[in-house]
Amino acid sequence: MTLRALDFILGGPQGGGLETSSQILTWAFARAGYGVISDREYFSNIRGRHSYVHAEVSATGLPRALRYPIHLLGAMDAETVFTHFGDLAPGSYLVYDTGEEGKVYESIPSIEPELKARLRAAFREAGLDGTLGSLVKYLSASRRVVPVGLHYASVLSEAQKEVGIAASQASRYVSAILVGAVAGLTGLGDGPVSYGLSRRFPKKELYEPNRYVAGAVASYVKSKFGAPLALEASSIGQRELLVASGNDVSAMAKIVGGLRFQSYYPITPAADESFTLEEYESLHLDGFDSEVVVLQTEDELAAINAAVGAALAGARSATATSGPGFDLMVEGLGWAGMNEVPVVVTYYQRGGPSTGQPTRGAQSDLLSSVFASHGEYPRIVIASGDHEEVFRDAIEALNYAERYQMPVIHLVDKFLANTIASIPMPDLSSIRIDRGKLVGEAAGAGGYKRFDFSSPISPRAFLGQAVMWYTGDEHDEWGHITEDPESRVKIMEKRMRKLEIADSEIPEEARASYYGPERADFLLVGWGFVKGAALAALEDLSAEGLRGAYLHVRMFSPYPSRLVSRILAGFEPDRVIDVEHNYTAQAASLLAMNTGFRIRRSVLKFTGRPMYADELARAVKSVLSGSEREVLSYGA
Amino acid sequence: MTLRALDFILGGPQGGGLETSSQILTWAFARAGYGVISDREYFSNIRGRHSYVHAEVSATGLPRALRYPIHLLGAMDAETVFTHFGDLAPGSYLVYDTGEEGKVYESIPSIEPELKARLRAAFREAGLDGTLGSLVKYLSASRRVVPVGLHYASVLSEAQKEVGIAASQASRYVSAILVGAVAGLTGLGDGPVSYGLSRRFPKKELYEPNRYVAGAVASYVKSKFGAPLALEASSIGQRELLVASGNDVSAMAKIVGGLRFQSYYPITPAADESFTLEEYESLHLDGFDSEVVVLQTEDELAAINAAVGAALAGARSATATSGPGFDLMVEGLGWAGMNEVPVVVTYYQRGGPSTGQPTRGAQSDLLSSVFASHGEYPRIVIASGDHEEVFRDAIEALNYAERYQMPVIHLVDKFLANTIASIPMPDLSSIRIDRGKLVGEAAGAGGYKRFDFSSPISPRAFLGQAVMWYTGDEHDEWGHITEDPESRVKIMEKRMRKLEIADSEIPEEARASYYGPERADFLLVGWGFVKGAALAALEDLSAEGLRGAYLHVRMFSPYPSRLVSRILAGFEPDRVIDVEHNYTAQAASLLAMNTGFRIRRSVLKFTGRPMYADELARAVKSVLSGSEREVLSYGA
Amino acid sequence: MARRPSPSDYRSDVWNDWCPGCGNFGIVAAMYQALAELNADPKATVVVSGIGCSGKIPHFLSVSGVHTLHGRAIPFATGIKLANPGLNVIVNGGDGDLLGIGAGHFVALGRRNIDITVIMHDNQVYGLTKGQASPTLPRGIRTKALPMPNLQDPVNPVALAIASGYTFVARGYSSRVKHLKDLIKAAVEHRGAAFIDVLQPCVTYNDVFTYDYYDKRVYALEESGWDPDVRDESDAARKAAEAYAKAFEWGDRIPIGVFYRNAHVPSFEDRIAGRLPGYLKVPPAAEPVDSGGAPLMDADAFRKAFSKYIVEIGEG
Amino acid sequence: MARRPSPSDYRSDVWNDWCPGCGNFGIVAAMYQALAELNADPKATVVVSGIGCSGKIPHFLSVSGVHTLHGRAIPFATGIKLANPGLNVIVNGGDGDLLGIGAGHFVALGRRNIDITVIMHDNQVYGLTKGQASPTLPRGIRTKALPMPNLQDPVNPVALAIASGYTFVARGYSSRVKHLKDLIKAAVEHRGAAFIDVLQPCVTYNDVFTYDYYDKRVYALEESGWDPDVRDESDAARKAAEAYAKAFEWGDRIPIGVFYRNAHVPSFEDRIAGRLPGYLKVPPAAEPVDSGGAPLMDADAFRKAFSKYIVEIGEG
Ligand SMILES: Cc1ncc(C[n+]2csc(CCOP(=O)(O)OP(=O)(O)O)c2C)c(N)n1
Ligand SMILES: Cc1ncc(C[n+]2csc(CCOP(=O)(O)OP(=O)(O)O)c2C)c(N)n1
Ligand code: SF4
Ligand code: SF4
Ligand SMILES: [Mg+2]
Ligand SMILES: [Mg+2]
Repeated sequence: MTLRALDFILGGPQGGGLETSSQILTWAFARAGYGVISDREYFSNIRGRHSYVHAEVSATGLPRALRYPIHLLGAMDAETVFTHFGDLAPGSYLVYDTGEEGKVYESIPSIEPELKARLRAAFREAGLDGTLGSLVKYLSASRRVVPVGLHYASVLSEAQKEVGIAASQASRYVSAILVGAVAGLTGLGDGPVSYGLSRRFPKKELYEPNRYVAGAVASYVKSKFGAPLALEASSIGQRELLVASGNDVSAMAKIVGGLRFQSYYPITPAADESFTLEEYESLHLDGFDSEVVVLQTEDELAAINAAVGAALAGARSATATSGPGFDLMVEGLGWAGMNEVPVVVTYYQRGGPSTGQPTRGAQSDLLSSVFASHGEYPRIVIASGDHEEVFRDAIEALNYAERYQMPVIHLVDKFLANTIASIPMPDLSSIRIDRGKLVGEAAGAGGYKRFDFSSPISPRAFLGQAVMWYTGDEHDEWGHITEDPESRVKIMEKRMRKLEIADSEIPEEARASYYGPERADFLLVGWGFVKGAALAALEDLSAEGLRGAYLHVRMFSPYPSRLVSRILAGFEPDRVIDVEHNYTAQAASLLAMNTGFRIRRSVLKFTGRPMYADELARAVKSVLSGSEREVLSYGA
Repeated sequence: MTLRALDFILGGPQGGGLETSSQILTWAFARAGYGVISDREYFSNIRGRHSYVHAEVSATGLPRALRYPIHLLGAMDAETVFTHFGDLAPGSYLVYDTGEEGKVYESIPSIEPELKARLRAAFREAGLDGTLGSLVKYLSASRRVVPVGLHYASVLSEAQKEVGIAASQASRYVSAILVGAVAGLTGLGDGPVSYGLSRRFPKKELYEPNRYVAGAVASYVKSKFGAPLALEASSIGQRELLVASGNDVSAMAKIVGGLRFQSYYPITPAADESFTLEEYESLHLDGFDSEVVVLQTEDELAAINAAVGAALAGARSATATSGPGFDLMVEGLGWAGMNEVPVVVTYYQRGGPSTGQPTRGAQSDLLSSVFASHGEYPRIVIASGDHEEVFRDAIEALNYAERYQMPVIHLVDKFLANTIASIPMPDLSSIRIDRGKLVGEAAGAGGYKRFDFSSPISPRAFLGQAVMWYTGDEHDEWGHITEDPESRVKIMEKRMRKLEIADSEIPEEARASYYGPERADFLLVGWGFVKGAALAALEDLSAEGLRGAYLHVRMFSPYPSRLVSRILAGFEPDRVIDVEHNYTAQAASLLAMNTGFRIRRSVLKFTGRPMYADELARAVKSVLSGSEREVLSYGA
Repeated sequence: MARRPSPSDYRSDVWNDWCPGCGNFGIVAAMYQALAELNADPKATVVVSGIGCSGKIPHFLSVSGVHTLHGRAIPFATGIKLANPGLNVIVNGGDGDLLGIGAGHFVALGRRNIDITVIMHDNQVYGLTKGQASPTLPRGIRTKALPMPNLQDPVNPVALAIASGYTFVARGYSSRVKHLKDLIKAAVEHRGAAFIDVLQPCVTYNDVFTYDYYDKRVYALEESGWDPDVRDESDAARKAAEAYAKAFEWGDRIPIGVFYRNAHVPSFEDRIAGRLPGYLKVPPAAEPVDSGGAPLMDADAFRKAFSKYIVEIGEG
Repeated sequence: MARRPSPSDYRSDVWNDWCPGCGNFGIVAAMYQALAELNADPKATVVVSGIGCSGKIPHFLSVSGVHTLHGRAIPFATGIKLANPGLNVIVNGGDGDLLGIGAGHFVALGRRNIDITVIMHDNQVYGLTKGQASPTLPRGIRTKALPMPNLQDPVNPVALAIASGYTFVARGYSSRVKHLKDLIKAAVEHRGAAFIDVLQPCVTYNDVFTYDYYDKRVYALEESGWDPDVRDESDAARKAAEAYAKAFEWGDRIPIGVFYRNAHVPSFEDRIAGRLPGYLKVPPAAEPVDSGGAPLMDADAFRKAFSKYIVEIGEG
């Protein structure tokens, strides 16, 4: 019996090679034609705290959500087992280090006190002595978990002998043990595994020993267990896949979109995008040249204002940040709005408020970004729901900014940013670059009015092409200060009219999408990374005969009010369920503000961990049978 | 025939003594038992640009709004007449300097180009030659305006002779000319005028010559015109009045409320509050001691965070700012929310976006303050509608902050901040100081948990009283970082529950007030400084048989949803009219978000000038006869 | 402009609403003159200002002007300059603007040595908000609008600029217009971050540091034989330390002129050019981003550039 | 604590999750020792930190701790200290925290000379965000996580502190724990703004400025006969200029110890006390604000205090 999809978790200490295992396996599964999605969870810590990767591999499609319980847990250390044993499905496999069987959870300092307290209760109830060994026995006996015990030290000392890795470096090969164990249990072929390894370790000195370790473990496991978690043959039918995190997809898209300037101040989970841009700052392929100034500023105040300055000079310009940094950009954003500056802020949402959960996900910055900065000015706010949307939206953000001459906030959540997914290669031929109304050097001739009132969107010249003025004060057509009340009405209307134009030009279908049968019995309303879980949960529910649909909101300003109202009108008010990664149901608030429809039921999660398809499906059922508010909290 | 109320404008160059005239007259009218309200309009400029004071004096009540047209214009210079001649009612009086009759508007550099363009059109149409003289003649002939021409230079040279003021100082007495002219035309007694003068000029050397000039002008005018603008005897029946600006009222209230620390960075129109606090930083009267550290910081980032620090140490603490400064406080506010810090931000709204109209009024910072900072945390947002509300609210803000352990934003608008009004003496005996749950030194004994989960509001100890921790990261009961998902749910709920407690404890009647007959035909919904204009307009409309009511929203978080819904339910949806000083009807958006009721009709003003009772009344009539959106723009 | 421009060519027709007699008039006059003598292309010259009385200056000039936010002129200027290094970028800011709320950016610009000229209007007060103490007002001084003497010590702008790494550091005086004009020219011509602290009497709020005060005390460094130039790179630290010490001369004699100049530090633009070979020739602002509405990057280039992210499905 | 406290008394039971071998361990060890030797009251001691690896330090100490925002530790500390000058307030921050995003506040604290001790964890990188260049990393250096050599010049923390007006300026090294402990004690005992730049190897990201690098180069100023103290007020400028120059000594020999100390500048708290007579006795944090729920101010006091705003209706 083969699987159509597999969910597994690999865990270990931060900095201990976990990412390596996960990367190799992702490449390997993709190489073998499977779809993969994997979420990385980690503490705000550099080394030592527990980190894990939760992945789903699918033979039938490109997966977009994760599920519990899992089929397989690969543990680098005892803490991983203590943390995740509850995630294991009956009949699932647990790869662990038999050398750690004597470890007691109480003595592991990196386990947080709250988890320890829960472990204490659980161990007491199960009558266990606190050791890893006792836990493994218990899992095997009472939960039908199959222990795949390996003595990591022996495996490695074997490898020392066989391929001569140095004793001091041995711990670096624990990642290969996990790779091997997963390959063995899933029957992943040698070819894909070697492919994954060779991408990770292009140098032979590293590739060889890693391949040796992985290979040895794989054959041992396969021989002993017989690839019980083998996937059916892939029916996905792609020739190639793009395998990347949301951060990287955004960076690639910005380069395709003609970005020329990005300023940033490091912050999790935004900074990875800028690092990737730095990596590609200078591209000279035949026929294609692209150089991007990527500037690390002294703070986010500087980042936004430098990006705005660069935009004034004519560069396609952006910055990327997350909550705390965005807060510092608020004033600069208002200046950009006032001065009709095309600038993009890629906003990676993480858990708040304040420093909050810096390495965990959330969707709790919607209202604060839609209403950021005092006073009133037009802005576009887009939110992406998956990697493909990130690619499109990152480019469209640059287009909208220049077309409507206003700041664009592109919301991405940490889930998406750090999740690695396999997606089809983007279709570049369908992409347009829109720079909006430009006058260029022609403006230099007569007197150039930057804010010419004759139409809401005034033709734009860059600094250097004409003499022009800008000011954050209210201004006249020339960009000079004016306090005249009648002028004020005119320019406020000119500026705000641009949003109406955007509202009329950007199809509402591009701003909200409906997924589901024409007549469904209930409607989930969500945004951002909820999309994947919602669609997956709906599939699961429809298998149980519950016909639901999903309304995915992709733009919050200008809000697709007509379309959303129309869709909502097709549902019983009590059969509309808001699904979000926050506490206060922010998107539902905006929906109410824009349509007058108040969604009364919600499924919310704000633990910093993503929503899993299974828990969402369960919660939806509770709501359908009367619950008003379901708060999810699954996931370590 | 005497007047029940008088509206007048005094105008002149910024820095030219206008405030002096206005102050003296305000005191004088109040002294004579009249109610006064006066709004000052000025450019973002130190010297030279046109500034004016628009005042209403009432014999029958304490006025709360201004009206056009005016009965009297007192002009220090020709620009004032060019700017305001259209404001004059038929039969009104124009005090001006005959020495300036030859002045041509085109040659006055401080007149903005937009106004010049309008003057050009108006002068062309009326066939005038551009001089002040021609305009005065025209006003007199075609608009029944009574010119009160005085040769200011002669008046002053007379005074030089009579009371020996130095020629170089003469221009300083132009303010006294205006005082005299207004006193003369209104028949204001010598007593009140001398009282006003003596408060402004406690030193004899200045008092005497000013009194001479004002007296001479007053008798001349009275003799020539016979006090045509005399008010009827006051029927207000107060023994004493508090005459102060909103800024000053807020400062006084903070001192009464036990403020101990205020940090600020100068910004219009907030800074005046802090200057007043500085003036009263050390008060030692018998039986009453109050010392306030008033700290001018290097920026608003420092201001909010220093205020938060002071609050942690136990001081009642606040900061005051306006739009651009508030933007910089956003991150700090989130930290305060996360850490349950009682801190007050007095937020003086001015025209935005960005630097906007720094010295003009607006109510356009509502949404950006209600949703300021990423993530979700509870906050209280109050908005005051008049000087008496400012007094109450400034104290309640300090109370709420400590009672609910959360940041409180107190919204005041520039109109209110800079408007001087006469109000009854505050009733201090009705004021309570509420410090919330304190444990004090007792906490030092055992281990103190700052965020004890046993109730949403944990007893508070100050730094110095116990060992405790704070962090902007998500934390446990001790204030130590935790990333545990279950703990996260608990503490998010603990924090957010406080807002529900506030919602249940603070009577909705204190958060929204209904003014009007039990059954009215239409409802105005407003907030902040709209209150005065709305109530005045309703009076005017009811004289025309239109029975309206006013719903005044005073708290936006927690929002008084039940009460507001109940009131709205009593009206035809099309008879509900939103009235605000902004473009996007922000309070209506919040109302929709909180109640699902979308107000479809609105009267908005965003020129930076206050709403006048007369224009509001007219606009309401237009709306009642079908218009959906009225944009007001009266006022220079 | 074919003919040599005159200072008045650089004057806009916006009415200048500074207080009569304000020291800012001397600064703007020096700018008109310096721009004329530099034969500055008005389109290619960008004056970036903060918020304050000083912040209004771009509106009075007929070159491009960007009147930014309080304290943020330097970041805006940084973005403008780095996006188009061909522009001549001059920052005008108040002392509050640059050394109070903007001090972090002030330090950062020194570290980068971007080819930007910063002209600080040093009036020791916050002019536009009505005369509060600015970061350059000495402790214990009580100017007109202060309720009490100033509690904070001043920062020394010249010393801070040197400590921050500016490679051209000078002080001017707004009523020595010709001298100031020469400083501005030299600063603009210097390739790197240049700073001029301009003593600027505020006639409305500063009744301590008045024209009279400065007229009596100011002397030109160059006339006293001061040599600001780092002639040999290895000498930079010593020269900087000397200039640093000199910066504190204040009292009966107040030096104006160039304190320190080091032409040996590569500008930030040059450093970027070391990484982006096309940078100076085709700067970001000018580099094309599309070809007739299509992205420049086609599927092929995408595959080459991002091969790292592409997995071809196959067997090994 | 009746007995003399030991360093371990100042240790909290929160697990310390810095990388094994991190220089921060030396700093926190020095703090445990310094607090013990100072016999610091844990309740009256407040450690205020920014965000970064360094920012976690309060959680490892059993005195009160306020872990604030990136770059803002100084403003928080300012509010805490001014509200209750009786507290002993110590700021710990990263180099990015204090000299990058927080540089404006860093300068401002120097100008105020508030009695706060600032300990900077100088690892030349942004530790917690994974090794980007911090403001103290020299140009051209490429530490482990950098894709290219650093483009920006470093700021010299000691020099900047002197230029900003700190009255106690020192440098320590995290693996000279005893020496650092003595510096911390001296800084805390100094009445005024004290700054210690602590060289702190980041074993994960900084492979240039390592233990090895410093161990070879570091020497103690006090052993070389350096006299940091301003003995006579009039000598302050000269001493400061000398210390400023000394700050740039870096290379084969790197001085640690006290560079500059000036006990003659009144602390900000003393300046406030000059305006608020009760300030030091009953600080704002302790001054009562109500009497049994009623405001302290009654109608009478209100009338007296605010007579300026009150108009009695009458005839003249
Ligand atoms: C963020 C922010 N805070 C405060 C202000 C108010 N403000 C306007 S100008 C100014 C100070 C001006 O002083 P300075 O920078 O010295 O310039 P000057 O007016 O003296 O030329 C301030 C605080 C503002 N515009 N923005
Ligand atoms: C406003 C803001 N921007 C960015 C960040 C992300 N961030 C966290 S720590 C850090 C830098 C840490 O470097 P440093 O201050 O040198 O401290 P270290 O970790 O090296 O001790 C940054 C940029 C943040 N928390 N807040
Ligand atoms: S306030 Fe001072 S700096 Fe501002 S314009 Fe007037 S004189 Fe000049
Ligand atoms: S990253 Fe560097 S500074 Fe941070 S804990 Fe690790 S070694 Fe220390
Ligand atoms: Mg200034
Ligand atoms: Mg660091």
